[in-house]
Amino acid sequence: MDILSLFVLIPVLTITGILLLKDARQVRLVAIFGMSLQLIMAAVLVFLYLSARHSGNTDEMLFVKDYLWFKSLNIHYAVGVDGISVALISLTSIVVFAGLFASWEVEYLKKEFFISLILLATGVFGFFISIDLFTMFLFYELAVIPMYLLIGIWGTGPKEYSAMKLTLMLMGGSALLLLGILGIYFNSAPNGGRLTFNILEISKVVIPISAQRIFFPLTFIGFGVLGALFPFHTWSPDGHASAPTAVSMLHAGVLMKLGGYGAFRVAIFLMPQAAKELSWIFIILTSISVVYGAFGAIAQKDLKYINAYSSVSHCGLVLFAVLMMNKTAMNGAIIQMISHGLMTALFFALIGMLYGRTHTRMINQMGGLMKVIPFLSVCYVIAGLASLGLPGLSGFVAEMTIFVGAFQHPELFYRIVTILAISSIVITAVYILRVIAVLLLGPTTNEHFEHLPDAKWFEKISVVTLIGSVAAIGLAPFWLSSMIGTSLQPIVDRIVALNPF
Amino acid sequence: MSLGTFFIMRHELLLITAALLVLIAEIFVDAGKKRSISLFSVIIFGVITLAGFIPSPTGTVFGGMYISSGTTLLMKNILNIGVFLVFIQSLTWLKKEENSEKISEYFILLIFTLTGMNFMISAGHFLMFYIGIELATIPIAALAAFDRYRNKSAEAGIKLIFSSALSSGILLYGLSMIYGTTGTLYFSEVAKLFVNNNLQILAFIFFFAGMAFKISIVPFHLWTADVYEGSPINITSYLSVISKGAAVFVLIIILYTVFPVIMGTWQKTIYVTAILTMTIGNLFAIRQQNLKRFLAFSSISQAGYILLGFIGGNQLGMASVIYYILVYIFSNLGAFGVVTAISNATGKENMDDYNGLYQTNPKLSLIMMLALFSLAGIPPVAGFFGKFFLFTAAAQKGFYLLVLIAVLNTIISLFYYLLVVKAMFINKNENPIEKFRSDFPTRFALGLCVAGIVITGFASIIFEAIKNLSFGV
Amino acid sequence: MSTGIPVQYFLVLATIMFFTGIYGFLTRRNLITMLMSVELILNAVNINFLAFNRYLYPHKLEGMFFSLFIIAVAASEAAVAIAIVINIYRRFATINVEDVNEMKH
Amino acid sequence: MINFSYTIWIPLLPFFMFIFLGLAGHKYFPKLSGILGTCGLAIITVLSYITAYKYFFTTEKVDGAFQKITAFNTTWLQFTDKLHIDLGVLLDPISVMMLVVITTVSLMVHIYSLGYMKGEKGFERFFAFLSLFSFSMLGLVLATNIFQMYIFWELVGVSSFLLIGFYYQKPSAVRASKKAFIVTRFADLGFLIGILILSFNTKTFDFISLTDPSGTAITQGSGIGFLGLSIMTWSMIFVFMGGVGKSAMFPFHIWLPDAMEGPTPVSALIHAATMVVAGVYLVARMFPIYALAAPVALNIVAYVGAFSSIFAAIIACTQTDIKRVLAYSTMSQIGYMMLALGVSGYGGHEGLGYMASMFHLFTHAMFKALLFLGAGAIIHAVHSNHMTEMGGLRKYLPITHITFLIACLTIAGIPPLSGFFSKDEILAAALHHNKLLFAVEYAVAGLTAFYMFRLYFSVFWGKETAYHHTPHEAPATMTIPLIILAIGSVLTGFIPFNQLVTSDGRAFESELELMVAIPSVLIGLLGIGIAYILYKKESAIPDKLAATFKYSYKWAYNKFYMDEVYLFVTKKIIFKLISEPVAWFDRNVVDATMNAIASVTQGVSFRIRGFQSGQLQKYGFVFITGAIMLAILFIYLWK
Repeated sequence: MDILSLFVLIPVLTITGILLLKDARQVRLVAIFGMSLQLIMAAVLVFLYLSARHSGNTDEMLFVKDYLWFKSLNIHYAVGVDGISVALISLTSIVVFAGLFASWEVEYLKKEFFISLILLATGVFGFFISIDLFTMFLFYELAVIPMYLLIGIWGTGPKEYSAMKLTLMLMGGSALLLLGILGIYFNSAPNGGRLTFNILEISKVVIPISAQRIFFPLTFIGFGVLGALFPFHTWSPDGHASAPTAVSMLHAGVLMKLGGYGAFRVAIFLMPQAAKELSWIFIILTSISVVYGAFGAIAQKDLKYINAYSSVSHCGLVLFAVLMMNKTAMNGAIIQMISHGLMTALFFALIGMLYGRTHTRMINQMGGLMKVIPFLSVCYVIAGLASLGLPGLSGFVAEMTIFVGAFQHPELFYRIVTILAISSIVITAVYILRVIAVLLLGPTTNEHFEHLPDAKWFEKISVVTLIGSVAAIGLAPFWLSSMIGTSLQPIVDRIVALNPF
Repeated sequence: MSLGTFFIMRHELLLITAALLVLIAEIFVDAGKKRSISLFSVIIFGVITLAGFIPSPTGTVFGGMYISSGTTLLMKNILNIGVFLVFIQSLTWLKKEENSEKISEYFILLIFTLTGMNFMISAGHFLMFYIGIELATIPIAALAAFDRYRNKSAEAGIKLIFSSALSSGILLYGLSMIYGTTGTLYFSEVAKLFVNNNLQILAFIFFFAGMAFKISIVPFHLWTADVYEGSPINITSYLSVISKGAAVFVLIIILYTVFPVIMGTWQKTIYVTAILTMTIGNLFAIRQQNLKRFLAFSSISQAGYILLGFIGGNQLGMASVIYYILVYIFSNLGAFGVVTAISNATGKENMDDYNGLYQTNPKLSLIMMLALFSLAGIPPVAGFFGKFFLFTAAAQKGFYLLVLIAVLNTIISLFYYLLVVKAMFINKNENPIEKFRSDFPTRFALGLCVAGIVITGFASIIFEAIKNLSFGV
Repeated sequence: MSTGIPVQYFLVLATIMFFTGIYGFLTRRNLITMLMSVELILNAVNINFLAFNRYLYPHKLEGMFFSLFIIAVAASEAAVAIAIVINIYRRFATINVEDVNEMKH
Repeated sequence: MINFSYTIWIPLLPFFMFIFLGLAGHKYFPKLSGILGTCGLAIITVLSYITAYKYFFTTEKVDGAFQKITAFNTTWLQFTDKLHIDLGVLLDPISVMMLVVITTVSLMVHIYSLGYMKGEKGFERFFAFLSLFSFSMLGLVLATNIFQMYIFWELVGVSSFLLIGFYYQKPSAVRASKKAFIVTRFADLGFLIGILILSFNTKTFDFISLTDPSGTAITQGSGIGFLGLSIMTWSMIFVFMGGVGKSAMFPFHIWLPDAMEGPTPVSALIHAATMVVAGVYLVARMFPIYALAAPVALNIVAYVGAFSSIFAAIIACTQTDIKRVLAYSTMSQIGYMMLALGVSGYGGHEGLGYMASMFHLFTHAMFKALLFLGAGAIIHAVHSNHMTEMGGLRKYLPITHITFLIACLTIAGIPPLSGFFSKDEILAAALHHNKLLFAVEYAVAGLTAFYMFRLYFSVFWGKETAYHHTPHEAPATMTIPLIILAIGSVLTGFIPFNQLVTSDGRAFESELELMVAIPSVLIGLLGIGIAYILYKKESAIPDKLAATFKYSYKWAYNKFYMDEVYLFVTKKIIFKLISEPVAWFDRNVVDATMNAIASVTQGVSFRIRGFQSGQLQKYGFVFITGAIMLAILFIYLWK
């Protein structure tokens, strides 16, 4: 058994364990045990990865395992990780861990809730470890579909509508993606030889440019839908608003990263020439995402909507940076994924906790919570500051890497667009501060809020884990950045080799 | 004709034997114990199903009118499995008082239709094909009208028999023109003499229309929904998987072996009809409330996806089609199994009745969800793999646009499958269907379906075996 | 070999019969009449087979046999159809096809 | 070479203090936090003084110039091979000078706060934030590269935000903190863009290589052009935008007066002595580039500074809230410093303005902190901010009175107090450079004397006001810092800045120019005189004057309606014209399109249901038609 497959196996075993439980009260214990194990595994993986790199292993992917699955189509179950996947796997473990604690108090159909949640996580883990397009796609869809039940059953508000919209739009994305993957597959051996789904093998050949022109947009939009690419982002506000806390956390925190990761690992890595040719179109779209999401957030009144639009903006930045196609910007994109994953999970966790106390998410119905529930409020402020890119927290590192990288683009157009994108940080400050000011500061407006209880221990675990991670990245970004940077090098080399500037 | 050649026809002979045994049993069993016939039949059929997997000689009989090859054996075995599942599922229903007199009829007729299908699949000559198709159709019409006292059942019967008569008339007219232009009805010779003139294209289209009727391809599908809704539920499931599956097998064999010359034409035909079938099937399915009718339209759109495997004329295409039929048998029978169980227990067949089902009958809901997800092509269940291979087969020949339309259609289909899931899991209901425990056969059949849905996908050996037995143009 | 009547005549006759059958199938409201129209279609096919066999491929008998089988199958088909029609009459008290439409949309 | 690596502890100590007090202070030692924070700061103050001494007096000069010493440097984040953010400590004359300023004022404020904030809710939080601020500010001035500066630039912004909003239950404080943050954030956007442009062209963030007069940044930077200005000029203009925001220059000054909602010690520390001069420091830090490669940008600096100083001075004359008067005075004085930089040249006597600016920065920190702390003492005693509710306080608050008077005299430029020297240098530099600017500054000098003494007389003299309870002198923790700072204000003027802090690190000779000094003293005295007449005793003249110049007074009183302009831009344009339409568009166009796809599908599904009519013969018809259509299609149309 290789270490990577454990990342799929542990959740599956956890699900089995939950299924076998007779006593519903132990469900969350088993779930948390399983996911803590997963978190430890992630730490072990990071350690193993770093030590392997340290000992001079310069392979593109480490811990590669390859099992032939469908021989006739050359489909393999192939796993392997580089620094990027390791980072994202760690992110996922952390967010899932925090998410479980944040959903400690779920009572309705508890067993099913945790099973669906972990199933979702399984898909995500599987996606990140896969280096075979088929299994990648399989895990991708596996991660999306539990969302329907999670939102539909445990959600709030117009949950059926939101769940349906979210599922269908994401599946629409994956439909395009399927086409893109098939296109890549059938062009994976232009010089004869065996067709393959293996990313590493495909990266050794050059897909004909005419095919790239067709399949790059399909693949990119396919992943882009999940990455909230304008104008395919509209599932996000409704979906997040209706989803239960842990689901919002996982969805915004992890699932949306699948989009960015895929766009980068599949669309751009495998089809760099078309990516370069067509990047201007998508750059425009992503810039719109970035600015538009931020402006959209200003006008919202529902906390979750604010955060959803903010996610649109931040995730837009990921795709934006990826399209800049240089190492620094891509590095920034990955860090942004991790950073946004953590802080948006933090946001949603806090919003869920606030909602659990005040029973409203409308900011104008709340006020002065700082005095009543200082712990949660302070955490909210920290999350906000991370989101608006305060140095010392992860958002700053990510955004600055993106901006510096994007601004190194040799063409003026891209630099000007970058400046537009940068302007979003001011808008972000506006809506974040507005929320903090209205929600937490000022006098306590509603007397019902005078005696709200502050965070319970499991909420504290959830929140502190996330804040700790955000701060760790913010304070010492170098190891993360260099871990990602090393792994980006071969990718960037390939892109540059195919697209001489 | 030596004894050995009989073994070539083993499947058909066994089936006929089984039918006769059931008939004899009918004579000797006392009037009060007729129900034991059903168990007897199922056991016999189970034995036949298992026997089908025993290695068997291949070759031709009747001067080439009957051909048995690895492919046909595979197809027959797949159908056997499906029929076996249908039989088990129907046990509960047959226990009902109103059916006690007709148990043997049910089995005999179904076994005969299956025999007809086997002959169709193994046909090497259009006469054999024709006899097979009629043998496979006419008894089903009688079965559709099985519930003598229900208006809908009679209506289903009449619609099926008249539509199929018309379609076989058209098909025969096409065959007569094939005969007129080539002078032969042997598949192998027709393939050589076919030259793609206008008359032959007309003949082909008429032939295709006849087959399309069986597979319920748009625009030849209109009977489907009414017949599915009106027939007894087990007949519906039989129609939707076995009948359709057999027709798909036959059509793909004939397209690949008889009409390779006009491949360009039939590709276009399939292109057009596939798009129509998927889209129309889906559009109609969205609005359905009756689950049988709902599944009818869903099966129409499924037929559209299946056509994607045809279009390339490649080996992968045939493999994916056969594989998909196998998956489809498990998935659709899983869904129908749940509908049957609930219908038997409560008589309810409407989607609204399923509201809140998960609260009372979680296992049934889960099986239903799994089956629907498989139909929708959601991983990790087998339907995902099936659809993926179908699309791959079409993409291999460059039909990317068609694949795009197909994948967009899967979104619509996902929508209505999710409607059922939503009804079961999310919708609230004051009076949900009461908790009940189904009897052993139902659970056994559903268990088999679930195992099939789960295992068929992951176990690559199944697909590889099918792939090895498939062939291209 | 009868030389008097050219093969085209048979084919034209068959075509006319075929479309008459289809027309009848589509327009007659009585189920029995519709069944008769189907028989017309099948008989048109029979004529086709026979004519082709006799005129074009006189050395083999495939067409002849085929039409024999068609006749046999048509008979069984008619038997089942009429049985169901009788049931329809019992249930609906009519054999007008337009009234048999409980299921639609 | 002397080892300066210990200097890394100067910023780190407050950082750990912040973490420590922030995490544990609330629970375990709420009372002790103040003492702890103060002790921490005392340690680094001592360290700073040692550093200053060692730097200025024991380090060898190379070629007669103070060297830039990188005492510590570590790569924090690698962007590309050449571009990386380092965190480190850069010692040069201005950073060492700033160390002294910051730690001194900060220590004073800490001590002062022990008394001022005693018993406030959130006492420990206050000290934690102060530590955070000290850390950020020190990190800012010690930055080895422009990106490090930007990092700490943001951090001082957020500590300022936290401290302004310290009384978070007071809506006005919350509003003010939000405003301060957003306005400066907007300006920082410019700073960031400037950094990006700069780094794109020079491929480095490092100050030493950027500001090397013979380095590539300066020698080649002026080449590439865009809209008629060189790229370097553009980047410097953008960078200056950051400085404008942080230093509350026109037009980003509007946050500063509102920031007075924070506790008074905070105003003294952040909004008078240290953070607001960060903009000046930034320009000074980048000065070689401004002077040698981007003269247009330098001119902009000068004019912005001049305009801000007179603009603020005029407003200050009309305000009645004593902290707001001081705030506008701060803005005006920083305008002075900016102007001084703007009129300076590089190297030798040309760099007189640079030296003057730094000099003024130094002296201003002392006397303005003193003024604010004095104001704090007054407010502490009277429980009001408004001059109209004060009067005759000299009897009740003797120490405060004396120290406040010293500060007022200093800012008015009365010799031999420190303000006289520094202001004199600035005027001299302006005179040599641009007569117009000189005239403006000369007027401002008079106005400054006037409004400061208007304040002084109204508070300590003027009408006898009846107080609810008798005002009493502040405790020793508060008065001691006042006295120390007063001494500082008196003495710092004699520090030979031209020997220590100059544009190129080399000492130059400058002497008092009597042609400038005498008129400036005179106009200061004139201002004091007018204030004396108007405000020494209660009189009706000010009201009459105000009535005479009704409109101009009203404009000035309402700060020339800048707040309203901003309100209009934010509320009406950003919110109403952009955000709401965007939100509307998102719901009703983008989202609606997606929903429309769904409803169209369902609509089609409903429309075509008649197709499935239930009529057997229609089915037959469709069947036949379908077959025939297919046949026609493939025989005739698409063969």
